[in-house]
Amino acid sequence: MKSLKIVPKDAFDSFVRSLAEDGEVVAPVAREPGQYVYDSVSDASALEDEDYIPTLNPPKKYFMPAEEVLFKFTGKGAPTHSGVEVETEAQAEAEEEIVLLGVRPCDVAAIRLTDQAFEDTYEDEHYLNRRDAATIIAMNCQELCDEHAFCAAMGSLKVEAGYDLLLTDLGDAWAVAAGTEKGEQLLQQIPGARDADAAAQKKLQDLTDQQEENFENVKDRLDFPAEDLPEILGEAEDHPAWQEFGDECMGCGRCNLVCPTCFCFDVLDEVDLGLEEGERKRQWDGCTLLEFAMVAGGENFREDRDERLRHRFYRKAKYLPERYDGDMYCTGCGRCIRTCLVDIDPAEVFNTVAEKPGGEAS
Amino acid sequence: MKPRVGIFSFSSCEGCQLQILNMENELLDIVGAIDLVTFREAMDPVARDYDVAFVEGSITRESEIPMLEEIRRKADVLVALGACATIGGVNAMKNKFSPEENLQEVYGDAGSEYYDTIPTRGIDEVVDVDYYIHGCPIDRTDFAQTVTSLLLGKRPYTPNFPVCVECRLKENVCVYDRDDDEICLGPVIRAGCSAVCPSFGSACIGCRGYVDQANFDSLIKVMVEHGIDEEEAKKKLRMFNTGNAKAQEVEA
Amino acid sequence: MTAQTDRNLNITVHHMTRVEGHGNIVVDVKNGTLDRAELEIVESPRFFEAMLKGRKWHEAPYITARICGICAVGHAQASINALEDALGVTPSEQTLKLRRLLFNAETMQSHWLHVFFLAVPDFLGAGSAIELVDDKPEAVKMALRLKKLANDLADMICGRKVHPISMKVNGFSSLPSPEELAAIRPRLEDARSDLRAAVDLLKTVNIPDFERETEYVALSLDDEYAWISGDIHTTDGFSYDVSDYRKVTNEKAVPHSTAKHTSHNRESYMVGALARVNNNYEHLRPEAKAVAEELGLEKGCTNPFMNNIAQIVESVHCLEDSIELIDEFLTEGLNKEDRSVEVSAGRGAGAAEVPRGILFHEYAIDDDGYITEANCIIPTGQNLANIDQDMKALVPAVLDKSKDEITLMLEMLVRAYDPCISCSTHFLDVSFKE
Amino acid sequence: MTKAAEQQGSVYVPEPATIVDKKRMTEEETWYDLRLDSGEQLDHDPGQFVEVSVFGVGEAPISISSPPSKEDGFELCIRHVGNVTNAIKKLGMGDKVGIRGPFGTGFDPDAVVGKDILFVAGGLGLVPLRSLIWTVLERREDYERVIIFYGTRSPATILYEDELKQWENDPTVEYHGTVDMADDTWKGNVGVVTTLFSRVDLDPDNTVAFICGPDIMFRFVVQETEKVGIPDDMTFLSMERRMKCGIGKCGHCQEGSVYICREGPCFSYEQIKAL
Ligand SMILES: Cc1cc2nc3c(=O)[nH]c(=O)nc-3n(C[C@H](O)[C@H](O)[C@H](O)COP(=O)(O)OP(=O)(O)OC[C@H]3O[C@@H](n4cnc5c(N)ncnc54)[C@H](O)[C@@H]3O)c2cc1C
Ligand code: SF4
Ligand code: SF4
Ligand code: SF4
Repeated sequence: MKSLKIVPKDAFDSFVRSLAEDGEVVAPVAREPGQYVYDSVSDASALEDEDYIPTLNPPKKYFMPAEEVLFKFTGKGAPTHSGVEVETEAQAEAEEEIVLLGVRPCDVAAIRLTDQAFEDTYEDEHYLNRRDAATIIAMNCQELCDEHAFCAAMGSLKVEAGYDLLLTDLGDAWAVAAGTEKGEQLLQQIPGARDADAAAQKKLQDLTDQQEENFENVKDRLDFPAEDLPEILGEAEDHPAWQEFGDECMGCGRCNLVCPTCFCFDVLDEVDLGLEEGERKRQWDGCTLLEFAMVAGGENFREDRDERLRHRFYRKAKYLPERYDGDMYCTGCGRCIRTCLVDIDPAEVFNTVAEKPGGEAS
Repeated sequence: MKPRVGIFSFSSCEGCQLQILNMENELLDIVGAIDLVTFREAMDPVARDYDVAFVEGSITRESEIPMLEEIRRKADVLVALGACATIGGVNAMKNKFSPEENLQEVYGDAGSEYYDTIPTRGIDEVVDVDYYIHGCPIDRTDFAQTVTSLLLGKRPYTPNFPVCVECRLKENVCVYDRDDDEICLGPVIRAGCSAVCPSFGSACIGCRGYVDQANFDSLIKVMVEHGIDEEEAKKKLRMFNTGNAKAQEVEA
Repeated sequence: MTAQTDRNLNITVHHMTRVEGHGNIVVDVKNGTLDRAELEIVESPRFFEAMLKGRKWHEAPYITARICGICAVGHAQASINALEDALGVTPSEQTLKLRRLLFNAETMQSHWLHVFFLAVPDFLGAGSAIELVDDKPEAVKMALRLKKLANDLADMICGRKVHPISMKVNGFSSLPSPEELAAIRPRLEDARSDLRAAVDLLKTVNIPDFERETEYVALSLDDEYAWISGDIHTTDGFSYDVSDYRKVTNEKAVPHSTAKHTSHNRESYMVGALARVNNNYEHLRPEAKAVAEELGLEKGCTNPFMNNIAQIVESVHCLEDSIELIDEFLTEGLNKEDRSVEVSAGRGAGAAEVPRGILFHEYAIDDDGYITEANCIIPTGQNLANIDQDMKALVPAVLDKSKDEITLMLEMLVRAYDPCISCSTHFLDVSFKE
Repeated sequence: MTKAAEQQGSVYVPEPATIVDKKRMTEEETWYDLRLDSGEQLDHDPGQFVEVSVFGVGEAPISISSPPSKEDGFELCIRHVGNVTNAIKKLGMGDKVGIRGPFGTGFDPDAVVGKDILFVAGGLGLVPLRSLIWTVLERREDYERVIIFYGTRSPATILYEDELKQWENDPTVEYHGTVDMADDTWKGNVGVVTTLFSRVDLDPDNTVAFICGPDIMFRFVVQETEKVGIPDDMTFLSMERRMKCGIGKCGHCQEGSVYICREGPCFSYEQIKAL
């Protein structure tokens, strides 16, 4: 049984302050009204922001930065200088410890999904080392953040794993549940934490029921259970709606870049002007971008915008779920909808292609 | 042997050459890696043969054409430097008037005999161009990257994705989500500038030219939703992009 | 004068190097008599006035910055000043100070580029700064360090010195952070010793001994060294409001130049660092005055070659002023301000002292905010007539020298003005036919 | 599990390797013999590939062309088409490249013991197949017939000419070559590779086909194998996609639920149809 404690808010705040003194603590903070980013904080006040909506970029940036050096090389590596030594130097092994505070359920779900992809067969130590150095203090959502999110429909509202600690707001105190061994240990260190009494248990149960109720209509954002998506998409390859969505789409890649479960990247070499030092780096990439699937000779396996857009949705809701035990690679966080200038909304796309072109449901 | 490099200039503000002079940290490395034989803005000329020619500026006069052709003949590699050369740049905004109108309206009767003027165009409308360094002005790291690529014998990296990509990588608040009335061209404009304009509170005005497969219809719709009319939207798209073939797509 | 009475001399320097833009020097001496001494401007005209017509008011600073890469900040500012005049906008104290800091950066970087990289090679007998890399590596590195500092300061404020980004009507669209300000301050302090070394270097160079009296024109303020505001003053004792700039410039077309020439009280006048020092010497900071004294620059100097020295003096002033401004920002903080603007039809003129001298922009705007008329008069354009006059005075005085020496001297004279030819041809006085 | 998967440290850091021999094969292709500087063997399966780095230029996936039995290193055959592949062209004997891999899933020679083996190679497609062909020939007695079809654009673009002669003269191998466009020197077959199907009688019940070549070629070849009646699960292909990592992370080569670099590049036609 995982531990559950009750921590008065001021005690929790001093706990966060002490964490921030020892290392980096980051949480969603408003850069402008309604525009949140994960940034360094020194206390727990970010948890009290009632206008919160998912951050511009997901917390993934702490495990897989937008741009990162894979390794450096020295020595004249250039092909014009033959016969010289090349040294490779891996990036720093041990990463700085970091605490992610106030991670919402959708992002907790996403972190678990990217963990799974980076652990698959070949371990990506760049991601996983940073991931190991991170502590996730998650926070339940009692109400829907905005009209774009559809987490409950994608099954990512209820967080069962992927956090070290999970907070639920009891008003003057936090209910803090441990999700991992690391979380258990941390929980023991919080001064002023007490065991949950019957009243607190009851309140927690009420909140859970209330949450269920509050999110009831969010489930309706999809016309069918999310688990049906792989099958539905399997039959919708030639749906004429793809063309229509493709005509609207600008192929700008914003949806990919802000998505917490997109993890594709491009790899580039850079060298200094003396041609003696260089680095290989990777950068976030997006499957909606024109050259994503282009190969030598210029052949492009997804030449048109509609093909690329379709690929993105298939990857989220068919290809990766088929690969990973049915796990949906869309959490319903709504980031791509908020960023898309032509309002392409996955839930709406899925509902549209689930209908037979004639109109009746498939 | 170090490649002999010439830097040439046609109609422009010379800001791209200046960007090269402004690479203070790298300048000595550049001078060490290449043999700079012509760079009028910074030095007296020493030689007339070169392997690589960087050409700044657009073609606006009949008399510039043979000069450019001569450069092309001599250079093994010709690189267009900056928006004037790559896409026509702001110079091409004058193309909305006919050459006759320009002369008459701007110079009056007195001036017309001194100047020949033709519709402004990027240099690839006149000669073959091997590589492009985009931007008004060029980005300094992009120039360095191009030089190292040429030294390594690889194709310089030219992104074919829009500014939005770099803007999201930097986690900017999108111009369209800010409370000013700016209109951003980021979704159809080629990246490579690290989204510098949106990052400094402004909007992308399109200096690096259009990406391939730009969806003008959708962006114009977006711009109209954000409060400008269609004509104004097209005008914005054309600010830097009148002098190249793709400009016609905006009209269509 | 020791001119050889029967000498024939024909000098043509095509596309002179180490200046911005394309210009030719043409000198013709027949039988010892000067027939022609002119700076021909051969830059292709770019028709900026046509470009501006029908564009929205707020696009003017972007478009006009592209007249000239080296004066981009100056054009943007003159354009903004004209628009603020036309729209009746009064920018905040903070904005004005930040603009001044930006102008300090712009002036320093431009002056240092010009003095160290374009002019000094002449004094040291080199074809370019690149040739100096082997001879005087420390001096070159120092110059690069200074220039980079000024560039970084400008980039920090406006995003990019060549074609600035955050300079807007009624404020800045992004502000430097306290961390950035704090980080650059020690670098500015360190620059004092570099600048000291530069002054010592300049003390050793030989500035040609040539005097010619002319009128000097600059912006002036009562209480500070003027860069972005003030009235137009001349050393012949005239004073005008900026909106009356045409009374000073009196442009006329000349056959040998795509740029028009200007004149006021005499055949020509001079603008730029020397003109500013001659008008505003008393407002220079004490550190700058000390350097002026050391380098032999006095108020009322009539040697155009001393313009380079005036540039160094100004850069000392800018450096000290920058440190003071940054300290103010660090204590008072920089705050995001409301930049909103009410648009209505109007006409406005703006001036700015860019490194090369006084620059004027003027626009008319209609009710929808579209530009209907534009005019712009560039410093180099204003100096052209004066350069011609200087050449006419200089050539007879040095006719005993070899052709190469005369040519070099003429080139040095033109370069001393730091001419920005790419600017000078791009605006002409035009009203549009509807 | 391949060696790379067991490797300690970053999977993105290549191992240094040295070019010990190289030979120009055609205008466009060069053959290379490489050794890992560690002295270890790649330990690959036929059909697998490595990621080859030229530092400062980039990385490219290249099939391993030598059979696993080759002692001392491995061979590649590279067509010079772009940044990395042209940079390699400039390297000489003794020069270093970086190697990661072997990656992907190759062809399994054990699974087809006792079968008639048909190889269909188009152009550069011979490179990955060559590894398997030699493996099969090394244990010739394990298989029934061995039939090789090889088509190229022209006589000038034929790869591994010496080895083709060897196969042609080998009585246990039925070798058939063709070119799309002949020249004066060419005495053999003219026409696309599918025309070779009419030259042999294939037993649909006991033949497995291994096909490798450009995308467009394999579409036509599969029509032929289907016509013959070779079942889809007895037809194997190697696919090419854009690849940046080679280990199923970067996403570029994804087709359906598989990453070509990891579950492929070798697939049965049955698997491909499902993608
Ligand atoms: C599993 C697998 C096995 C392979 N095996 C082999 C093999 O054994 N031998 C072999 O030779 N190849 C093989 N390939 C193909 C090889 O990987 C590619 O040819 C190689 O990746 C090309 O890399 P590059 O850096 O040289 O070319 P790139 O520089 O990436 O360019 C590739 C091509 O695209 C064009 N191009 C790309 N971008 C641009 C642009 N912006 N503008 C203009 N043109 C552009 C180039 O002209 C060039 O033709 C294999 C591929 C795979 C996936
Ligand atoms: S954000 Fe919208 S317009 Fe851009 S690629 Fe994604 S779906 Fe297309
Ligand atoms: S696809 Fe959109 S809604 Fe789904 S996880 Fe990605 S960003 Fe969020
Ligand atoms: S600010 Fe402009 S470039 Fe940045 S994301 Fe928005 S539209 Fe794209």
